[in-house]
Amino acid sequence: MTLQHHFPALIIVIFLICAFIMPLLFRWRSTLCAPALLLVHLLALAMAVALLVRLYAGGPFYYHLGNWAPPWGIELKIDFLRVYMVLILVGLGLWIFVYALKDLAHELKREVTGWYYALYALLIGSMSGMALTNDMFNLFVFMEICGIASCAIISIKESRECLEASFKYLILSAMGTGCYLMAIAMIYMVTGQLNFQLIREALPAAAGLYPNNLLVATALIIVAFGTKAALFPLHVWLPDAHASAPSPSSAVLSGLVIKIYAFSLFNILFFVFPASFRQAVPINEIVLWLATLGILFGSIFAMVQEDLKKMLAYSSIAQIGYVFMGIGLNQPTALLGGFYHILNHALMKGMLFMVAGVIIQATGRRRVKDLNGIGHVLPLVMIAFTVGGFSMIGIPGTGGLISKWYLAEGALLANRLFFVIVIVLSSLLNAVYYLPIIINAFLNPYEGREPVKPVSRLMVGAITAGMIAVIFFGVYPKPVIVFLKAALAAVIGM
Amino acid sequence: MNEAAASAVPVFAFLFPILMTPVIMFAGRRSGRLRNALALATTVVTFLAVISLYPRIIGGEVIQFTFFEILPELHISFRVDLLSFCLAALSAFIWVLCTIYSIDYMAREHAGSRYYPVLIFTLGACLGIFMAGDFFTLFIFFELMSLIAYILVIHEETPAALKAGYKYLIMTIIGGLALFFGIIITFELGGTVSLSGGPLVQETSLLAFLAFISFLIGFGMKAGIFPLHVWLPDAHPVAPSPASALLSGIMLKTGAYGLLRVIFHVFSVELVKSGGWDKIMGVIAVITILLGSAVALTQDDIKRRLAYSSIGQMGYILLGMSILNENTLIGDIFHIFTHAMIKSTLFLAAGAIIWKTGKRLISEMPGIGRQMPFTLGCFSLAALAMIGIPPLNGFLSKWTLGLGALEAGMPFYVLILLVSSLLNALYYLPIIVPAFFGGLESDHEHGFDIKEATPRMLVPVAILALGTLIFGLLPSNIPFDLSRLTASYLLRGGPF
Amino acid sequence: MTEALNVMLLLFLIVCAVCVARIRDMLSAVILFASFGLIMAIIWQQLSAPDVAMVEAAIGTGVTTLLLVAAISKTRRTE
Amino acid sequence: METLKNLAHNYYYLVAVVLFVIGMHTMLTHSNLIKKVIAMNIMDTSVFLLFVAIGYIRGGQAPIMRDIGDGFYINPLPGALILTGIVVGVSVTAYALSLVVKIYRYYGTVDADEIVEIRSREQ
Amino acid sequence: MEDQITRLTSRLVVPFIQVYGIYIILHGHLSPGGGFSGGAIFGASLVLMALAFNLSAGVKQISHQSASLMESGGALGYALVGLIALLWGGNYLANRAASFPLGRAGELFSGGAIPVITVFVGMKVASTMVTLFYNLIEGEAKVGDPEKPGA
Repeated sequence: MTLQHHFPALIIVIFLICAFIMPLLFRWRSTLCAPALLLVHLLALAMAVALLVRLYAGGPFYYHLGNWAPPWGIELKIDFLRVYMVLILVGLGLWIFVYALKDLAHELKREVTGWYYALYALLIGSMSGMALTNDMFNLFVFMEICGIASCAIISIKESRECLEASFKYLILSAMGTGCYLMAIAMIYMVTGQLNFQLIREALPAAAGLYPNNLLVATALIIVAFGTKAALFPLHVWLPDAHASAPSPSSAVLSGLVIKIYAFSLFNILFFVFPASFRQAVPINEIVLWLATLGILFGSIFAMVQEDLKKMLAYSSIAQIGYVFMGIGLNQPTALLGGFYHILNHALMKGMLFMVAGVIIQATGRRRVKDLNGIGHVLPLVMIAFTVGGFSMIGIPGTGGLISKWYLAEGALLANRLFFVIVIVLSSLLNAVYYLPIIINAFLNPYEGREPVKPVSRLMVGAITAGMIAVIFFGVYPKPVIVFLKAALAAVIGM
Repeated sequence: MNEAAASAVPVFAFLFPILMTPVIMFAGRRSGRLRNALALATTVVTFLAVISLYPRIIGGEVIQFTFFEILPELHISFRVDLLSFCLAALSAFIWVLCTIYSIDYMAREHAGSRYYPVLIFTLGACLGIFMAGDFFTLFIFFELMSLIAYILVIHEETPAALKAGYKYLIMTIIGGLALFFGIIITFELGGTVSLSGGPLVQETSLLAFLAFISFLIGFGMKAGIFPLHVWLPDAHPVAPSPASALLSGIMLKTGAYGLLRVIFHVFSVELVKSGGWDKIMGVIAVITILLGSAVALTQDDIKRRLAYSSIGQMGYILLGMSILNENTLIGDIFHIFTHAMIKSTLFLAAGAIIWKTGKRLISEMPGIGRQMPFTLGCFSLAALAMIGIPPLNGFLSKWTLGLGALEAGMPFYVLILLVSSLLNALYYLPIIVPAFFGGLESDHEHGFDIKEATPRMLVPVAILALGTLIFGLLPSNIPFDLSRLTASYLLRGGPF
Repeated sequence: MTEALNVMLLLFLIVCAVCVARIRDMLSAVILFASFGLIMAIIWQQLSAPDVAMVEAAIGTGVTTLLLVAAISKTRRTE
Repeated sequence: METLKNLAHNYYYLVAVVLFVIGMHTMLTHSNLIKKVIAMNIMDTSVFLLFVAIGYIRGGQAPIMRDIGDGFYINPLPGALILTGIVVGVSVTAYALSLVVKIYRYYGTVDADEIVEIRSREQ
Repeated sequence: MEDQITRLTSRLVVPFIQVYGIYIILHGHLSPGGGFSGGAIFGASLVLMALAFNLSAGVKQISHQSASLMESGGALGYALVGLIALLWGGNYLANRAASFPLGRAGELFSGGAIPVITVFVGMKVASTMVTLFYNLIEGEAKVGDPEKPGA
């Protein structure tokens, strides 16, 4: 067996090892921390690419931790969609981390940066684990790690708002994981299995015997992942948490963390529950309608926000709605749109939070009203903001349009015209709150006595890279789309 | 010329301005003169490139070119046929004139290094719309042009301009989303959005109707038809005059062009008629004509009056589309030419007046014709053409439209045309008559003090005004012939 | 007999949980919670899961209670 | 009636669910942060109870390796899962408590309502 | 807490608790218990010391530094044992497949990698307990996240 065979486990493990080493390393040679984490990211990225190559050569495969086969052991499953998620996680994780290198010096005390790196590695590692695992309980463990790490990555700033937001997040996410654990118990009760595939095989028989159990479990799962991913009525923790966190944390939380929960929900709905079960119980309908409400209300709430980061956070609620809409429509093309939006939104929201971070660092302003004329002092950054905003609205040439295109097409193919209208309407709502910021930033004069602090080139470089990526995925989305199409076709048949 | 080189010309035509934009932007930092020269050269080269297609297009060739596949089944592609050529040539021509005009006009304005790149980029985007080979490409360039034009609208950065610009932007985005909606439904129904095949939608259905309505909203938003015109009277007047000329003269036509494409390529004439959708367009057209003309009467600001007049004129074009027989179609396309020329003349002339005297209000203008006889002369010629006085080209287009309406058995529409001509007369004559004959007492001392604008501003105005005269006098002029060819091309699904 | 004992223990669990929720003195709540954990440990022993019982007794009851007491000593005792 | 009989038969499950609900209700409705943490623990523990009850078979032997003759082991997997669960739970608890202590340092209270009040007064 | 009885009792009890904790850790693969419970018991003994005397006495037994060192070390050891399995040809965390010597069932030195892992887990859990408690009880707690759940 070649080393390549172990890459799925290694991707997760090197992040965890890195997380444990980090506090020690920080004490010993604090300058080595950042390069070490960068190296780990690059390694993981290389491994993910190698996995992709292997997938093309040999198709999906499984990895058994400790050589224990499924009924007892933990199984990792490697297929195209999962590797796609891992690539996004690690790639964008690397990108955000590059930005964080300089931003943290401004936002955090120096002595906690080692902890921050550790948490960051833990977060990315646990998310990769969530993406790859094929085991209900293992998913729970990674969810808890991810939950604690994401709370900690907020509270590390130690301001009052952060602590409070972090606590709120912690409680709700504990509720979420509690519900999920209960759901696992319910499913385990009737099937005696924890592995996705084995549950799927055992479910039809169990569904006949204990339908109520499964119904409850389904409801609990939706609540659990809905809470974690800020599905509409369960989103209350998100605005505070994402707005008060340090900017790189906001970027990674809004960009990656909520997506991975949506992805896990997708995995469970499509790989654990058999299709017949999904038809019998309107799970997809529920998700779809909640997503719709989220899309509309997220945008409406975002409009009335005064704080820039809070506005972006509410916008995330709306945008995660698109991903859930893709899942809810239960239609391959819509799913394709949803998955493409995972990448897209991670890119643009990450970039927007970075922009917010730069603005706050350079001018100390974070209220939407105070951003007048900021385009004159931070031109490149505000151009990036413009591109991000355009992508949110869905202007041609940006990635946002492509994901909306597929979502809308999927809705039409599923004969759900209403949701096309929702997509169009929400784009308009996005326009209503993104455009004034852009206009005011460029056309009003900059008023301010205090000088604009210089911003590190690395940060601006990261933002520029994001901007280019957003445009690239808007102008030439074909490779990703073709990839996703093939992946989804392999998974659910397109 | 081999095949690749043949298709390269249209691509060059719209890509060249876009590529020149950064060059002009950087040149603008060095020297203003270099920038202006580059901008002018770009428009001229573009115009020549477009014109060079004439022999092939007139020979019935359809030039197609596919760039790359942006998504499966969705391409960035280009396709030049007669209709594309008409509009592309027209816009390139007017752009050249407006750029010449801008050189002096913009010398007084600020932020010239922003204006020229945007101007040139808009040309590229505009040509991109006209030469798009499928609706997706069209949509991309449409949005691109609309968004970039925002910078032209708010160029003066006054609060009024910003407010109008915001309205424009929001309406543009609504229009863009409606287009998106329409295109995606079309894609779903037809499986492709390419213009090169036959009609994409074969039968009426709720979805098809929705697609039609959203196309009507999307393109109608740009064309300024009722009730989506609200942004237009605010946005056009606040822009610098050459930009207003382009906004009113060319960019409104992109909406009309899009609607023509929708009628002939997405649906078909029979489908539109069997669905009764032509009635909808007819009703909207009538309201648009009357409303635009009537409201124009009440405006005192000359550019606002012109803007409302544009709304009325776009109503004619929509009216032609609602009848859809050969004569109305000829009138329709010819009116696109006509209106582009007339409205550009009017805006440029009005711009010259404002530039020279600072007067915007019609009530301040009595006697101005004696100060600026040449400008006002051109203005009057264009205004008379707009009213439809023979032998100017406005008459020809209205005549053809009326003829078509009578052929289709709709004398009511002819009545509407007459009424609106009357209204046109009512709001244009009160500008012209006092300008030449009024204000004798108050402006006595300036009476014969001729203060014309610079030649570089007058020449474009003169050329355009001459165009209104020539193309009306000769019934077999180039635009009219082109219109005839295009109409038969569209109606028969092939050239001639 | 054991069945009855189990039922009693379970009832006691519920009582404890409700009391924890209702009682306003935080320290008492913590102590009640500790007893809740201990009863739980006994139940698990009854259910033939000795290792879980052991962990619950050590971690769930011992350490958690310790941490809670420490937290309360740092903050406020009454609700 | 059938349902009631089922419930009576599976009283462990019933109790687990009741505890889960009590825990969740307390967690979401009480404003005292420490009580929220305790409630969170109750909730977790109730799920563990359910897990153990699932694995339990009357008369089975604890899964410890020894000679048990004709007897049978009960399923050891839930136990292993719960161990992990308990440890995860205690870490969350500890982290939450440290947050509570820090919040107390800033606001002088551990009551969510009072904190909201303080913040709104400041604005 | 300056109470003689508490002090005396804890002084008496603590060694036994610690031995018991170590016993549970070491017999993790044979009898109920293991790294988690043993570690918790061991950690609790240290906490008990700190409680009964005062913080400084506790810190004397195991300092902040060494606690966090052990914490990282424990988790790291766990991960590395998994990696060693990889080197010997098994999957990650493999035991038999990685040809760890399994010994005879029921003896102390058996079970291949399991006892090693258990020891590491015990180390990690015990030190985590201590760190957590210190963080919570100290006046000005060390900033940052005090807890990372183990592997």
